[in-house]
Amino acid sequence: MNAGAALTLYVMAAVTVAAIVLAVVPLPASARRLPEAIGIAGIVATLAITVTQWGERQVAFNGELRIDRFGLLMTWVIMIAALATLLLGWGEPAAAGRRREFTGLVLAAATGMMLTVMSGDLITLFIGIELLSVSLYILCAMEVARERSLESGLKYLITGSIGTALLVYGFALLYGVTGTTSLAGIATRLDSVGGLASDPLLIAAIVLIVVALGFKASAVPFHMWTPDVYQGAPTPVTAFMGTGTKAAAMGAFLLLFTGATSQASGDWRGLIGALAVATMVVGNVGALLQDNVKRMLAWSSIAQAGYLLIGVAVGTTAGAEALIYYLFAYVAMTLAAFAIVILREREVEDGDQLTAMAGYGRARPWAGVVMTLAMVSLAGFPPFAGFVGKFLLFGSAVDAGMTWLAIVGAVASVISVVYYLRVVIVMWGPPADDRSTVRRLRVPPAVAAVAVTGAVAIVGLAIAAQPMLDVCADAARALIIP
Amino acid sequence: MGEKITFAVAAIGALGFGTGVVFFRDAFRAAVSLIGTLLSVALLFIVLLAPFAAAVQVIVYAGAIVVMFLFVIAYLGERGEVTTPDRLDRWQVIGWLGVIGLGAFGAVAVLDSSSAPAEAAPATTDVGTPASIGDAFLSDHLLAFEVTSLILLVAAVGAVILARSAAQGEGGR
Amino acid sequence: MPWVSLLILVPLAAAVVLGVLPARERRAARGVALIGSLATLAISIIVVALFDRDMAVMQQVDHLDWIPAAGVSWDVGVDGISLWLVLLTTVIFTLGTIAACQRLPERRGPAFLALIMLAQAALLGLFTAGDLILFYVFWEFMLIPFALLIWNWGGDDRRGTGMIFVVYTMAGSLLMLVAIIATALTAMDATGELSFLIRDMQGVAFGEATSTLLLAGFLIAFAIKIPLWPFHGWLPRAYSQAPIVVTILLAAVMSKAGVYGLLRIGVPVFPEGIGNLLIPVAILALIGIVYGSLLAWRAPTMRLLVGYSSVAHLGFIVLGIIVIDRMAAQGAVLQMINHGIVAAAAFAVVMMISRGTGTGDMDRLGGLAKGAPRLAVAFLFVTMAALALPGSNAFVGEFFILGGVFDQYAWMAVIAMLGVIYAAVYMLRMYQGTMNGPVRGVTDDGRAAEMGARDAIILVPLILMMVWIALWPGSLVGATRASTDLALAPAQVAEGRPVEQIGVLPARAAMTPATDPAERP
Amino acid sequence: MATALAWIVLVVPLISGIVLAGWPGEPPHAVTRLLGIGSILISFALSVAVFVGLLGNAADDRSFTSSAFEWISIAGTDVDLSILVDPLSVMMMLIITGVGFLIHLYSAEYMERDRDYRRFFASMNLFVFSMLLLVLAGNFFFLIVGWAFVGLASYLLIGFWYERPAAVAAAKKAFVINVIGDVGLVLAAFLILRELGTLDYGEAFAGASGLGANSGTVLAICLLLFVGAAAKSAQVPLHTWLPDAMEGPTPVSALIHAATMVTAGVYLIVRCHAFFDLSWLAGDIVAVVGAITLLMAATVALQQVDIKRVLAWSTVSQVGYMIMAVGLGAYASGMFMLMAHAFYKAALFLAAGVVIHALHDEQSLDRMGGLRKYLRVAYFGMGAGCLAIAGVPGFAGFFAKDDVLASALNGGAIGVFCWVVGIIGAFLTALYMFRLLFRAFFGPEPAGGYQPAPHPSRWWMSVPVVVLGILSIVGGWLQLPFGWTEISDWLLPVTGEGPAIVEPTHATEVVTIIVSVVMALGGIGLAWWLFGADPERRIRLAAIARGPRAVMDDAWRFDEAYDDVFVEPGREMADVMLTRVEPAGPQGIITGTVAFVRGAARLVRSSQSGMVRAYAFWMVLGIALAGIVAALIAAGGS
Amino acid sequence: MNVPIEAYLMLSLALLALGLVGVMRRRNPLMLLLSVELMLNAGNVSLIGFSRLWDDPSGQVFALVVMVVAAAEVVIGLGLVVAIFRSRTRLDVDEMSSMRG
Repeated sequence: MNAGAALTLYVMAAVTVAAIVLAVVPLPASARRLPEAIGIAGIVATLAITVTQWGERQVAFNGELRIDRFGLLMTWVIMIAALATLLLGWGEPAAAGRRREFTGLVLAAATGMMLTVMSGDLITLFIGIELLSVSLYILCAMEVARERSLESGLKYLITGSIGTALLVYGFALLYGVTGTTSLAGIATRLDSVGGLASDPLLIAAIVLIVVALGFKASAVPFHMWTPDVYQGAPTPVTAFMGTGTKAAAMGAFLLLFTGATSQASGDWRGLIGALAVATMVVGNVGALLQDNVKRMLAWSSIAQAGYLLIGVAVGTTAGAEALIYYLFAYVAMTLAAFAIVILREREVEDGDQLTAMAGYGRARPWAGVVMTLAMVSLAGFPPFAGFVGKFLLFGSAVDAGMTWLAIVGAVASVISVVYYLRVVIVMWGPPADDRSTVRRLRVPPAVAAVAVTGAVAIVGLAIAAQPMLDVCADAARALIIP
Repeated sequence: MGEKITFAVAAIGALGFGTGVVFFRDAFRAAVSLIGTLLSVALLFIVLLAPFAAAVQVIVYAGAIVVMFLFVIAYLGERGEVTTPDRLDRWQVIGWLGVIGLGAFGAVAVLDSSSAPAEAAPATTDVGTPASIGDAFLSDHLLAFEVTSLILLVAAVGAVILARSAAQGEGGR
Repeated sequence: MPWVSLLILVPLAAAVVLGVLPARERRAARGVALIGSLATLAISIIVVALFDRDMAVMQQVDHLDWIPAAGVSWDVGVDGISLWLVLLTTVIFTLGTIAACQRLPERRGPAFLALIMLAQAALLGLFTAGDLILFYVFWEFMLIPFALLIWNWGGDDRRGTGMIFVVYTMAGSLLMLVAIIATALTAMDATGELSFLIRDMQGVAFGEATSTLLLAGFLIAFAIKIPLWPFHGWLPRAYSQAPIVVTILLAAVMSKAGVYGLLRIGVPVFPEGIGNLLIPVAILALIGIVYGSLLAWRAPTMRLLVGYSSVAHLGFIVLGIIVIDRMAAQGAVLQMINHGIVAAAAFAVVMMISRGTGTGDMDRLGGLAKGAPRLAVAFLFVTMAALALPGSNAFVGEFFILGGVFDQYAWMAVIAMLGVIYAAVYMLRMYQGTMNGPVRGVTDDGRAAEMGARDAIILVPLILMMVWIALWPGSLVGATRASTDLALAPAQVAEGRPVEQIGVLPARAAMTPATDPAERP
Repeated sequence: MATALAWIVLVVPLISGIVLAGWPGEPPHAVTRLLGIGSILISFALSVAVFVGLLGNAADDRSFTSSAFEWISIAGTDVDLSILVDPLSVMMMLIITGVGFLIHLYSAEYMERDRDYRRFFASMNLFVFSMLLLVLAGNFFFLIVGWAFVGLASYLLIGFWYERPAAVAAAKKAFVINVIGDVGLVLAAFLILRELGTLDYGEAFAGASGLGANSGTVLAICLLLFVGAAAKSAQVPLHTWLPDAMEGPTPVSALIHAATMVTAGVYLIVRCHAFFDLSWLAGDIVAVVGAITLLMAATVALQQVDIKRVLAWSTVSQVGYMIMAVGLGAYASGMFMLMAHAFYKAALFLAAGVVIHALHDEQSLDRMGGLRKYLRVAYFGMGAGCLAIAGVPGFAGFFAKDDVLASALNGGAIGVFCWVVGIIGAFLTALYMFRLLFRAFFGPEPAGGYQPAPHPSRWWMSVPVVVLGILSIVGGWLQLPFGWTEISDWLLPVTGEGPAIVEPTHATEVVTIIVSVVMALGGIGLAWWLFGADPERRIRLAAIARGPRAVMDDAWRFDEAYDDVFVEPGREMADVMLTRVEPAGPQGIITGTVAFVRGAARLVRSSQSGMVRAYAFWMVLGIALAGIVAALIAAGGS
Repeated sequence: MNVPIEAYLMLSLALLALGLVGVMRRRNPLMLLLSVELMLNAGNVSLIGFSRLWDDPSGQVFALVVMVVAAAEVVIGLGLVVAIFRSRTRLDVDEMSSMRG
């Protein structure tokens, strides 16, 4: 038992509980922001701890928790997303009156995500995913006064429950095939027992797990909840779902496939590749005709999941490395975009409509530049982080002999250019007459900070790609269970 | 032999009541039917030498959860089953095809598998006793145990949030 | 000094400065833009001055690792193929900046100039990149400033046009990205080292099938950018809708990106593949020559006429490169410069006429020479260069392109000659239609279109360059010889061309053949 | 020394042309004249000096090349900016600068009242430079450059009055047909470059024999060269531009479209005789084309009413003689006729110009008559020219044509055919030229007389007409039948002596002289009977052979045929491309893809029904599909 | 184990399929949740069956965790259903489709 290794989990669990408790306890007005403060402190502490823990793998809770470079780096992605979500929700009028629960629930979800990417056991993995899911069901529905928020929560819950059931079933079959719930044990058993790699039951398990995780990552055709839920949920929550959940789901993919069942990669490479293809194509096509920016970003997140899945489908550490890099880039781009959407939402009615963006680049040039950077980078234009990520992902696909994946990815990216650049055109175009400056607020510094940091990261990750890649490569290598 | 008969009874019960859950028009009946399924499954657990799981199944599932369902059904009152034509009728075909495909695929997977452990399962075992389960929870699966409590906490908070909204809605109307 | 890197960074810096300038600072913006472009021009002249004509490989190389793990680096330099394109870019952009400053858009003038600077940086980067990924970066990045220029300051159909321009180009180039990656990874099997440097890939024997496949991937991107028939759909739209200054830049400089890529990457890196794609590409180029000429003949507006004529002219250049002949290739390099100058001048004339008469419609104009005799003379110069009158600069390039083509495939040269004849027909249609005949479409005999001092600043340098090249093309061609010979040699060897046609014999025995990527586990 | 002077000869008109073109605004006429005419005078003087210099050398020491600098060196081919000074080029220089000077002088008065005086002289000087470049070029590349530049100058001067749609159209036509010729020439150069590896005259001609006599390559080279020659020299079927070119000012017609440029084809063939010597077939084709042209054009000339058009068709016909001659191998005869033709045709055009000028731009013969009373100088020039061109003994045309025909009779079967055609042509020539003379200068004045009276020209115009008239008489005395062969001797170092060279013999000369004199006099007599003696007679006879004459009047309907065969179908094809192919093909790629993707997007959207149960359907279907995919992969893998 | 594991698996598969059918057929949101419970039970049957097969407690632990999670989801789900459908006349999830496309 190496309890110190699990320190991050303790910290996160503690701040989560504290935030939730503080949400229930009546607080004086001066301490209104205490839950957020605690949450931010907890996240910062977690990030600090991960830095000190960077090194060889440590194991806690008899292998239920693996503290290795992969988990730590993925924790960074998740914590950045959580931190940004808290900042984006800072003073969010729509979440007024629920703010304290908001913090606690975001922290709970972040804890679940962290648990997911650090888990060394199917049960822990399952609990992590459920913790984040349950938290997000509530977060989506948290604007209880708004019908769409509730609708989004219920849709997420129903489809999510089906996903949960399938995940349970898939895990059950995997357990049945290998006789253990430990990821390391599964890898060892697949390695040692001949013929197991192509066992039909294992294939069934893989199919169900792929489906269930594909659901969480919004891969086509399990993506259908995504646009509705993203649109209906409070925008900071949408941002969190788009980034944190995606990261956790991808982490689970990597742990289960590239890590635990790499011996059976012949069973799942083609399957996940097909999923990636469908996701890239349908996601990008679906985004084309959207007039709501949040909904468009939802479709875009589907498409991006497709690119990310390439990194899983290739089944190599190079793929994992590219995936992790792209996750960072993706999180930066998405958060920057959502920050601008939130900014606009606070200024005008229906601020998430594309028409509301008309002329925004002229009204707030810095916001226009941030959004342009985010869109252009999401579309994969060089020399930004999105391009480097795509380049690495396509490279890993070609290297793994799956050039077709890269070609489909390329074609799909072409489609994506249309809707990403549409935002840019509208932003820099003439303002719509009626809503140009309905309410011009002082820019909330927290939101601006997220936007600008995201924009800086979009450029910085590309320029300093090499140091970042070194870290990602370390993380990817940690996936392989020796 | 007794095991086989028990299995048969439990299986028929689970599937029969399960069909009821799916096809009863009345929500109340369906919920009651679910209790039947859950009890049948609990019986299976006993056959599988998992008495602790069976007990939890009866107490938590059949007891607490379904009761909650019944409360809600009662609260929402007699809205009845929807009788308007189903706009998704034509999609049903796809769904059925999917279910059949899934079933066939699953059956093949199950029957073709050769992944069973080398030595047969022992006739008796104590892995399912409350003691050994408790032991497992406190040793190998301590973390799962702890985090599960967090899920329940979150669920409670969620219930509070939603309930408060319900209360507000009540007052406002 | 890392002059070549500065060549890219100076306009980039100018773009950044212009980008943060408030929209009302029009005077300051003009100053910054002019200083930026003139400084870039000066640097390019230094680069030309330092150029060693006898060196075949890239020189004045600045190398900096960017993503060493992925084999990607900042690697820029010049060689005989790119040298004059660099100078062309800086000259044309200087003139374009002057033109833009003279009539700065009312709305957000500084941003307009900033985007032009950005485009210049991207194009200079493209022409100097020695690393395939860097090449791709500039190739794609250039779309952003051009698209934004079209979207913000273009014609009535600017949105759709800009979108088609970007998306169509990207459709090709993203496939090129896949091909780039595949190329580097295949080369890694032979060299044992992952590198995207073009010079590291040259000399790797990919095997005929692989080479053809990879080249095809690149060719799609090049074909759209060039544009090769039938991939030119974006061109008439973009040339018609872009602000005219931007059209000048598009036609003069950006249109060279595709043919440059063909000669910089396509031919030298995939010598074994050229043989299989030579005839198909040449046929498309020939169709483009005839087709572009026919459409130019009947085009309703001047912009479309020059635009379609570009399709035809670039067909000649493609032909010159793809037949793998030293004379044709050097002619093609020269013709890239010539076409840049002539297209810029032609669109500058269109700009003046449209501005002075308010229309670019051929059917509504006529007889402007009466009021604008100086413009008529300048236009005549441009017309004669555009139709490649023997003795003009364009003829030099065309003559040696077709001479080389005739050497290899006489029938191609004969068909291409149709384009030469048609060029006379459509260019005279444009010149006579607007300048000669009874005065039409204007009330002042066209005096408003007359070339003033401000216009002369733009047009006269272009005409002087035409005259210079016409009088002494050897001054340019001398610098291109070594590099083009080197670029062609492997393909010539692979094609089994007689040894006396080959400039330098490539040393490639040391390389081990690479395996097909599909065959690898 | 000779080459240095030749460089100056070449450059002086260019410089003056550039100065004139670049002059800001319109300079005083005196300045324009000084520059425009003076430069040509200098060139002429220096050309004479070069000629005298060469005369001082031995016959085999009269060929010099001079290279200014290495213009380009590309893929092992070096092209220098070089000139070749030899008897042939010197002869051409003298004609160009000499006749050119006279016509420049003439233009000073003729163009006096034109708004664009400066532009006219700038263009004329450009032309002289281009023509000199053409004849002086030391390699094929610069031959082509000069060749195209004269085309450009011709274009500019035909379209000099650019407000007139007819002039603009004529200029374009001339240019485009000339480009076709350029293409032939360029292809010939490519073939030479490919086979001989050089564009240099000396090396190419020296290596020509290596290609093998009568080989396909040589034939191809010759025919491609002839395409160029035919386009420039208005030979069938590329002759249609020349009559239209009369839209230009008359001095232009005289200089470019009569005296010099149109004869460039003759020069080209003589220059490249090394190739033509090797292919009898090529030579015969050239000769037959020349023969057809001379006859066809002569018939058309019979019908023309426009005074300049008569002369234009006459030019086509006369150049046909020259082409026929050089095609047969009678290079010296062809060059001799070229020179003589330059004199008398220039005289004819300038005289016609005086008439037109005097009648205020009236060109129709129908509104002329009895002009000899008013315009004595023109009458002299026209008369001398007509006598010369008709081949009346003693005049230049007689000796030249006689020389050509006498040579032809020695040219084998084809030669005899050509001789017959030439004799018929001689008869027709006499007929149509004297028709012109009689209708314009004799007979009654047109109804209503001249309002105002025709004014005689001043000395600027008179002097050239008189000088050229005199030259039309004495110019032929350089080469007389029966042994006085100054031209042949002068050109001997160029043409050389070989089996392919055709020269007249005494016997053929005797036969030719007799027959042709009879024909000429017969033609003149018929013309007198028809047009001179009784002006009413032609009206009475108007009904005769109306059909054939209509065809002739329409110039054998070449223009119409070209319109039907090339221009209209081409235009239609281009229109189909623009309105059908482009939207469907290249644009269709875009619109089709956009429509397809848009349709797909609508499909995706419509599947997103918003109903959570539908999402469950898709998930179930997805699981099934995933299972199938996985099963297929597993089956494929095992 | 007298009853082969395949029998348990087939039973659980049937339960899973039943649950899926329920999810697709029923428009009452409460019935959807009930059907999900069926599917979760299917998973649990497999888990406990495999636990018996391998004689390993992890499966049972997993099953217990699933039960807790199911309880949590039901709590949230019922809360949401109440919040949404309290004010509506019909219990029909198909009405819950204001966002689509």
